Formats: sequence, C-alpha cells, structure tokens
Amino acid sequence: MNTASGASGHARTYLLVFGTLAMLTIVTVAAGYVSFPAGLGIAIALVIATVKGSLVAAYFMHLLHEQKAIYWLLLFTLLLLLIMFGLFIGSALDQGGIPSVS
Amino acid sequence: MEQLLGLPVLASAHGGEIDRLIILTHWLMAVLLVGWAVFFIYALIRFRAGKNPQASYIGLESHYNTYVETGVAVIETILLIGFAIPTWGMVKNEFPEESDAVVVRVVAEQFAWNVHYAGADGVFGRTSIELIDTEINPLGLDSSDPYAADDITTINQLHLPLDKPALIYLSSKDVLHSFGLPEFRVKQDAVPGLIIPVWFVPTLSTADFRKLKGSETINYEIACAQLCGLGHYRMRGYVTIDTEDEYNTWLAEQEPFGVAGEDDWEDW
Amino acid sequence: MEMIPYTVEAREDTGMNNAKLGIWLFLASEVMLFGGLFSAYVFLRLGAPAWPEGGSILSVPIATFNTLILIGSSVTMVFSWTALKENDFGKYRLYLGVTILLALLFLAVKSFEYSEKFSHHLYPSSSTFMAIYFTLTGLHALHILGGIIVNGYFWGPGSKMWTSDPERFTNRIEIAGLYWHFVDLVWIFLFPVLYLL
Amino acid sequence: MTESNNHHELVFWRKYIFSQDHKMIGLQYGITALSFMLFGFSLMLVMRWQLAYPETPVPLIGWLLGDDGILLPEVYNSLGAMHGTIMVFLGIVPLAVGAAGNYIVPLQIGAPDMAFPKLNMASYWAYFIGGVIMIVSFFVPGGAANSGWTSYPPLSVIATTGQTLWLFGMIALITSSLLGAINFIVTIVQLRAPGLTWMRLPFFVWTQLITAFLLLLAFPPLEAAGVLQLMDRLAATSFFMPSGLVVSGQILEASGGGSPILWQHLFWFLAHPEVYVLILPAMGIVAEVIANNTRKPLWGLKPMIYSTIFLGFMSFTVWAHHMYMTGMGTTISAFFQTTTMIISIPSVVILSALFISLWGGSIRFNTPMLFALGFLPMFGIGGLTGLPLGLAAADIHLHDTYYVIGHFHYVVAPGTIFALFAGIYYWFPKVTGRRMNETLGKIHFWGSIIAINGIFFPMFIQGLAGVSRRMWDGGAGYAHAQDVLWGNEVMSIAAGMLMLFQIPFVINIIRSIKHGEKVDDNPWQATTLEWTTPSPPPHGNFAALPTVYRGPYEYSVPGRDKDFWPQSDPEEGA
Ligand code: HEA
Ligand code: HEA
Ligand code: CUA
Ligand SMILES: [Cu+2]
Repeated sequence: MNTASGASGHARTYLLVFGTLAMLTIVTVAAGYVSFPAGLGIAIALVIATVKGSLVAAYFMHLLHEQKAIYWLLLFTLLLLLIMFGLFIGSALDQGGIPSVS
Repeated sequence: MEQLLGLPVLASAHGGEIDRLIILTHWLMAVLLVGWAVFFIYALIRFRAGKNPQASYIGLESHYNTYVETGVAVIETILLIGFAIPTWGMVKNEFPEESDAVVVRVVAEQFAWNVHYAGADGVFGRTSIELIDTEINPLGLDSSDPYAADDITTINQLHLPLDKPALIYLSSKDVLHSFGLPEFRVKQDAVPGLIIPVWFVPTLSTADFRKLKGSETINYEIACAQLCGLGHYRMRGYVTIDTEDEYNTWLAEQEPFGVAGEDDWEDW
Repeated sequence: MEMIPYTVEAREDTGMNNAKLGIWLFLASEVMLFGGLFSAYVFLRLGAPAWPEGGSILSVPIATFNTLILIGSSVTMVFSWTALKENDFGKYRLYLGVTILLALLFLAVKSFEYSEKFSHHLYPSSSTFMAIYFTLTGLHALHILGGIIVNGYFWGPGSKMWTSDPERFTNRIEIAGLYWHFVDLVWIFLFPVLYLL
Repeated sequence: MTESNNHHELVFWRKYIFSQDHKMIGLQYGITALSFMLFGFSLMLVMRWQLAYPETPVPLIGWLLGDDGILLPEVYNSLGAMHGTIMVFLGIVPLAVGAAGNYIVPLQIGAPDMAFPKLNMASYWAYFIGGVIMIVSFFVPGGAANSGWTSYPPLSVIATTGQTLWLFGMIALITSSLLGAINFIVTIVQLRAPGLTWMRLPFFVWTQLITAFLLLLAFPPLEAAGVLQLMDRLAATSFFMPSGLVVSGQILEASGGGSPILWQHLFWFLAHPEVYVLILPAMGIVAEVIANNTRKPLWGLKPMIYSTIFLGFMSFTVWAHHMYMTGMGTTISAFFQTTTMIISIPSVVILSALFISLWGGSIRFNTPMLFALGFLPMFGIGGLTGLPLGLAAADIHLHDTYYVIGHFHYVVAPGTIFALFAGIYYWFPKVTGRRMNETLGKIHFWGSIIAINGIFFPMFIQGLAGVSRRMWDGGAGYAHAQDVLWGNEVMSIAAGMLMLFQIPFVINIIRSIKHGEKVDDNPWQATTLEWTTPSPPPHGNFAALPTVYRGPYEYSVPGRDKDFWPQSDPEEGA
C-alpha cells in the first residue's frame, strides 16, 4: 500500500498529525487550568487523550490501512479491556461492607 | 440425596435454602452423570472393534443431545433465578434491624477470633489500633471512652441466643481470614480494611446439638476457611447457642472491659 | 536456512507477513498490561476517601514538555521508515538517530523529575498516588528503554541487513516503529491521568 | 522447498541445548515439564503423609525437614503453595502447550517450523529460568512462598523472602507464555498448508489457538499484579495493603489505602482463563485420539469448534466466581453466577459431542484410547461439581473446602493429566519411530484410574461435611471433621499407589526409546498431516510442503477400501 513514491507524499500528513497532537496537548493542559466541574474536566481530558491516541494509531501506526484481522484483534482486545474495566468498577461499587478506618 | 451428601447438622434459619440448592444441584449432576454413564458404557460395549469391525461414517443420527443440552440450560436457569440469586439476596441484603438483633463485632487476627459485645449500653466503645495489646487489650478498646467501660470481649467464644437474629460486624486486624460456621451455613471472608456485616438466625441450641450428636462436649465451631498463615489450621473458635435467658446470664457473668474476658487461646 | 514462508511477503488470504501479525499480537497483550494497571488505578481511586490532584504534586510543564518530545520522536520514527522506503539510507540513520536522542532526552527529563520528588521526600511508599505515579511511569520508562535498545541495534549493528536484505530490513523498522508509537500512545494516556486529573 | 534439509551437522549445543527446531524445543519442554510434575507430585506425597499421619516423622526424606522429621505447619504451607504453582505453571501448561503444542501443531498444519524459531527458543529459556527461580526459592530463609498458589495479600506481602522469588519466577513464566502465545497464533494463522482452511483444521490445533489467545490476553493483568505486589514488598507501597493493619500486636508501617480485593480481581482475571488453558489442549488431544480409534469422523466437529471459541471468550467474564465470599453484593454476584452457568454449556456441548462420537464407531482399545476414554467421565465429574460452586448461595457452604479441591483435581488430574498421557502414548511413535509397550501401558492406565479416584472422591465427602482446605492437620482438630477423618488415610494411601503406578510408565518411556517395537510412519492409520512425514520428522518437517484436500477426520468414508483418507491424499473422492 505504501509505495516509495507515496511515502514522500505522506510526509505532509505526518507533520500535520504532529501539529495536531502538539496543539491538543496544549489544549488539555490549558483546560486543566480552567476549573470545570469535576466530572466534566475528567471527561474533557479523557476525550482529548482518546482523540490523540486514535491519531497516533491511525496515522503513525497505519491502522487506517490495516488488514481486517488486525481490526478484529484490536476490537476484541478493547472489548476485553472494557469488560475488565467495567467489572472492576462494578465490583468496587457493589462491594459489601464499609471501610473500617477513615 | 440429603443423607448421601452428609451435610453437617443444620442449625440456622436460612441454611435450609442453601441445603435445598445444594441438593437440587446434586440431583441434576446425578441424573446427567448416570445418563451419560449408561450411554457411555453401552456404546463402548456395542461398538467395540471386535463386534463392529466397520465404523459408520455418519454415526448417531438423532437430536437427543440437543434436547439434553437445552434441558441442562433450562434447569441451570431455574436453579439460578429461582434459588441461587434470591437466596444470596436474602443473605446479603435483608439485614435485620439492629434493634431486633444481637449485635456483635468479630475481629479476626492471626490466629484467633476476637468477639466484642457492646454491653448494657448497647454502644460499642471506641477502639484504636495504637492501644492494641495482644495480652490485655487485643481490640484496642479506649478506656477513656465512657461507652467502652461496660463492653465485653472474649477470645474465640461467641455466645448467641436461640431464635434471635445475630448481626455480626466482621473485620480483620491483619490478613484475610474467613468466618466459617459449617452448621449455620455461614461463610464470609474477613477483609482487612473493611467491616462486613453477616447475619443469621440460630435455630438449634448447643444443648440440642449435643443431644443430636450424642456427645456431651461437642461444640459448634468457627472454622477459619481462608489461608492466613502457619496457624490457619488451628484458628478455631466456638459458638454457643443458649436460650435467651441463659445467654443473658452468661453475659452478666462476663467481666466487663478492663478485666480480661474468657480466654481460649490455643496452646502455642 | 530461511525456509519459513511469509517472513517478508504477505500471505495472500491474510494479507500480512508473520512479523506484522506478531507485533500486533504483542501490542494487544501490552494493551492488557497497561489496561490492568489502569483498572487497578481506577479501583483504588474509587475506594479512596480522598485523592490529590496530580498537578498539585507533579510538575505539569515538565510533563507537557516530555509529551511533546515523545510525540516528536514518533514523527522522526515514521520518517526514518519512509526514508528506507525511498531508499535513502543516510536519511534513515539521521531520523532514527534523532528518535533515539529524543528518547534519551525523555528519560533524562524523567530522571530529573524523579530526583526532584525524592529530594522532597516523596517516594513510592509515601501515598497510593505516589505509588501509582512511580509504578506507571517507571514501567513506561522501562518500555522506552527497551525501545532505545531495539532502535539502537537497528541504527548500529543491525543495519547491516540493509545491504543483504533491504526489504526485510524495512519491515523490521516498520515493526520497531509500531512498538515505538505504542509507547508514545501509552504516554498520551498516562499524562492526563496522572498529571491532570 | 525441495532442499529443505540442509545437512550441515549442528554442533551439540546448537542441536540439543539452544535449538531453534520446534521439535527439539518441544522435547525440552516435555522433559522439563514431566520432571516438574514428578517434583510437584512428590511435594504432595510429603503433605499427604502429614495429612494421614499428623505429626509422625515423614519416612525417607524426613531428615530434610530438620528436627525430628515432622512436617511443620509453615513448611506444609510452602509445599502446598509450590505444589499448586508447579503443577499449574511449570507442569501442565508447559506440557500441554510448550511440549505437545510445539511438537505437533506445526506438523499438523504442514509448516516447516514455528513462525519465529528464535522466539520459540527464548520462550523455553524464560520458562527454564522461571523454573530455576522457583526451585531456588526453597533454599532461601523462610523457605519457598507459603501463601497459597493464589498469593493473597496482605499475607503474601508480609510473607518471607520466598514470595519475592515466587513473583520473579512468575514474571519469567509469564514472559515465556506471552512469547509462546504470539508464536502459536502467528504460526497457525500464517503457516497453514495450502488448502488447510479453518474448518479443515484438526480440533487439537483449534484448542491450541484459543489457548494461545487466553494466554496472550489474560496473563498481562497478572503481570501487572505481580509488579504491584513486588512494589508492595520491595518499595513499601500499599497497593494491596489497607490502612491500619496490626500484625502480631505491632502496627504495620505502610502508607495504607490499598485493597486486598484488587489483587484477587487481577489474579483471577488470569487464573480463571488459565484453567481453560489447562483443559482445552487436553480436550484437543482426546478428540484426536477418539477420532482415530473409533475410525469415524468426530460427531459435531463444527459445534465443537464454535463452542471452543465461545468458551474462550466467556472465560474472561467469570473470574469473580472465586470471590463470592469477599463480600460481594447481589448485582455483581448475579452477573458472575449467570456467566458461570453460561460457560458450562459449551463444555457440555463439547463433552456430548465426544461421547456421541463413540456411537457407530469401531472402537480400538489401545492405551492412548483408554486414557482418552478415561478422561471423559473424569472431566464430567470435575465439571459437574463446578456447578454448585458456581451458584453463590451453595458456594457459601462449599467455598474453600475440600469440595473445591476435589472439583478441580478431577478436571486437572484424571482429566488433563490423563489426556496428556493419551497424547504421549499416541504421538510417541511420531517422535521416536517406536511404539510404547501396550502391557505396561494398560497396567499404567488401570492402576492410575483406580488410585486417582481413591484420592479425589473422598474429597467431596469431606468438603460437603465442611472441612476446610489448606489445613496442616487435615481437620483433625475440628469436631465437624471427625466423621470424615477416615478419608485422609484412604486418600494418602491411594496417592502412594498412584505414585507406584507411574513406575511402569517411566520404565515404558525409557525402554521404548531404544527397544520399543519399530513401526512405520503412520502406525495408527491416521488422517492428519503429522503422519505423512517420517518418524521422527527431519529438520524442516516435510520433504515438500503438503497440500490439503479434505477435513481432518475422514475415516470410514463409504465406498473406499481403506478406512482412513489422509488429508493430503490428492485422490478424488469416490
Ligand atoms: C482445568 C481446570 C478447570 C475447569 C475446566 C473448571 C471448570 C469449571 N469450574 Fe472450576 N476451578 C478450577 C479449575 C477448573 N474449573 C480450579 C483450579 C479452582 C480452584 C482454584 C483455587 O481456589 O485454588 C476452581 C474453582 C472453581 C470455583 C470457585 C470455588 C470456590 O473457591 O469456592 C468455581 C465457582 O464457580 C468453579 C466453577 C467451575 C465451573 C462452573 C466450570 C465449568 O466450566 C464446568 C463445565 C463442565 C461440565 C458442566 C461438565 C459437562 C459434562 C457432562 C455433562 C458429561 C457428564 C458425563 C459423564 C460423567 C459420563 N471452579
Ligand atoms: C494442574 C494442577 C494440579 C495437578 C495436576 C495436581 C495433582 C495432584 N494434587 Fe493438587 N493442587 C493444585 C493443582 C494440581 N494438583 C492446586 C492449584 C492446589 C491448591 C494449592 C493451594 O492451596 O494454594 C492443589 C492442592 C492439593 C491438595 C490440597 C492441599 C491443601 O489444601 O492443604 C491436595 C491434597 O491431597 C492435592 C493433591 C494432589 C494429588 C494427589 C495430585 C496427583 O493427581 C498428582 C498426579 C501426578 C502425576 C500422576 C504425575 C505423573 C508424572 C510423572 C510420574 C512424571 C514421569 C516423569 C518422567 C518420565 C521424567 N493437591
Ligand atoms: Cu485465619 Cu485461616
Ligand atoms: Cu474459575
């Protein structure tokens, strides 16, 4: 998919992605200084991180042009991650008993 | 089936439901096991190479197995929704009111069960880990707290009245233990850092239990069910179920805090 | 000796060569490793009576700087790979060299940050937050170190393969790149989680 | 591909020690794992002596235990923890995956080797190092890890040095498994011979594939947990340590704020999938042997494959059924009970298919087949006793009693171990060109199956009576255990007998390597690809890459004169 001629054409894309990532980093930090309500602040930070992560994966790791098998693998892994995450949180919330030491 | 399984004597109100679930599940298991075993042995004999030199490419042509598999799924669903989940909900959610119950704290440690009664005022005295002394104050009761003065503590001796809900606040000083009462069908891990409530209603007094077992000395026991170190095997407590009067008499006989309670440390 | 098929060329029905699938499998397991740690973090935080805001203990500017460094190293890493695609070995070496230097810079900044914390008597044992901070960033730093070793090998002795089997060598750099970007990606999540929330 | 065997002789250490040939690595795994199993079993015999005859000096090796040859409680705990760890991580998994998988999978899919031979070697050596660390840990002050194979904190965090080595050992073993898992998946996905479509893969290969996924994705969280516990032990963090602990009257110096439950989540997130790692390859072996010795196709191969995939996925969602007693609420427990019941269904499907496969067969009762048949009811008993454990309310009575010990030993010992024995007898001719002795094999089988039931059946009786596990005196101190205490001696004698009945096996293996009956390349008249190459297969496995034309178990196809039709036979159907 990436022929020698196509590669140099991609250089601009890569730089553009770099620019976006840098900018988003600044935005997250800046947002950190604004005092949003607690939940919103977390949400903003995580959404931006997800966007940045997706950019890295899509362009630097060429996920945009990857095989189906890799997509399935990653989707499956993310699903497991979600299961783990969700059930950990669920268990933490549904844990009987109260902390003994405050 | 009940005889066959050899469960311990049943001595609590909710235990019947647990036993029923165990018995039903074992019926399911027995039926499956016997069914498959008959099929298995029959197939092995009938289709041995000596008797059946030419195998069939197709094999079995019927869908009995689908019915069996569906049947297993259905029965499991019934066990789950009809029995297991409701029983769990009752044991874990429907706690008795503190006013209707005997409230006791049980604090596990390597390798003993500390039992703490609130005494006449019905309020537990304050405790602090700084005050803990294994010899004289294993719970770290604070003598400056007025509520603490009438508190009663014992080691490895849990007394409860008959037919009255017992509400136990379970915790641990050091590592994980598990508060297992086989005859009462109670088990709950004692998790350090958490206080976990446990409840049950004793329905068979120690006296009747002894009669049933034909022994003058036998006792209900607290069996630690979670590996907690080298003394795990001997981390044993005793439960005595008395009538309400006997129980109150016993309580009254106990020395309140400041004087060590009944002491049953295992010999070291 | 080389008789295992699909080391370089892609298998028709799967569309991949062996190493490509291998590295993605490895990255999937890494997702579960860091995912497990993230889950642990959330679990502990939910159970904690109070939790400090990262920025009040850690230095956000330093970490922002480090983030930019790491993102930059990702770009130079892709460029080193495209250079090989364009048959420009000199440019490849330059870009990979820069990648390695940036990674070293990242570690230098990190160790400065650590010694800062130590000098203020903040150790992993100080609090659950510090414990998580040191463990997560420490594990991440180990991954950076691993990347430096791999990239260093391909920059130096490993680059001999360019003359004998250029196609396979280019593949190797792509694989090394995938790993490197992943390390970058993990940091992208670590940064807000530890420093900003 | 025609000149695949380049015949320059490899020097000894390249050929036998640091080999990159999957067959040699498979054998290395096999020998190491069998030795560890023997070792793990020996630890258990020492423990069983103490359980049957509490506080009497242990015969033969008593002098090792110091003092008067009595097994002390702390040593008992060490041996128990190490028995579990060694059997699971150093015995069964390396034997089922590292040995059987490594040797057979490339052959069954018509590949010249594993996809990454160097990685394969690295995986073996990581395993070896892990094993060495575990053995060394017996000799540090305080002895080996003694907090159970589950290593629950806080106990494990305040435990002696052995626990630190246990953690390092585990990290080496996890690394080994991850490298192996990647290798297996890539090999199976990429190196299948032309024509070997997914539905033509032998069931054994399928089970190895799913197993590899379980290892790949479930192990990392345990690795994370291991790192956290190491931090707790070495850097005094408190990931698993809550505030305010008092150990032996002393306040524990720690920042606190951690949770012991967290470890259990991370541990069981691995350890439940791990138990399917223990059983899936075993099912694969049993399926191969049954198809071959009934001389007919497996009944319901497709449902079996789908069940295996489903089982693999579901195994990630049931882990907390090991944690019902930690104070779990109704909602989460209902979730885990439901998934636990769901996961039993695919097992029932696979088992049913194997049973029904017998119907209409022409059954040959040779040693591999006997072990494979033995597996079926034994796994049945083990699996069925998982059901009451999976229902939280019933588990209240059964949790952490010998019932649990009985449950999982039925699945792993007369289950997995028997399947592995079947595999060894079945593939021995492939590895050596010679067959193992049938008479010794039959003595081995009948002796083992009787003895092993003598060990594990009484455990259910003890468990139902409420006897706790991991007790040094086997419950002798408890009133409620008195009625079932007779079981301890019975089980121990049976365990000793089981050991005796392994002697014919060891003799058989050693003798057959040199003196076994010579056989041709396909002694069992089997259909799968591994039997189309010489025994033992040369470097590179196949003279020419095979092409596959049909499914894996085409036995007794109507209208053909031979009752087996190899997968790579190009002849058109009748
Ligand atoms: C290979 C290993 C293996 C396997 C396959 C299983 C399979 C299952 N396990 Fe088991 N389990 C362990 C290994 C295994 N387990 C271990 C090691 C532990 C203890 C760990 C520790 O605490 O140290 C444990 C503990 C354990 C617990 C925790 C108990 C406790 O601590 O209180 C639970 C609870 O749900 C459970 C449930 C199940 C279930 C529902 C299955 C199901 O998947 C079973 C499904 C199978 C069937 C339903 C059988 C179907 C067969 C037939 C129908 C045919 C019958 C035919 C004849 C008999 C002829 N297991
Ligand atoms: C795969 C796992 C596995 C296997 C196979 C076994 C096999 C056996 N186990 Fe084990 N066991 C565990 C995993 C396993 N165990 C675990 C996880 C625990 C819990 C630990 C804990 O509490 O933390 C446990 C605990 C445990 C206990 C409970 C201890 C206690 O709670 O105090 C007992 C008690 O009897 C026991 C007995 C046995 C016996 C008699 C065997 C026998 O079946 C052994 C049979 C072995 C063989 C038949 C070996 C044959 C091999 C050879 C002879 C090799 C030949 C060599 C060459 C050719 C070189 N085990
Ligand atoms: Cu306390 Cu076991
Ligand atoms: Cu499980």
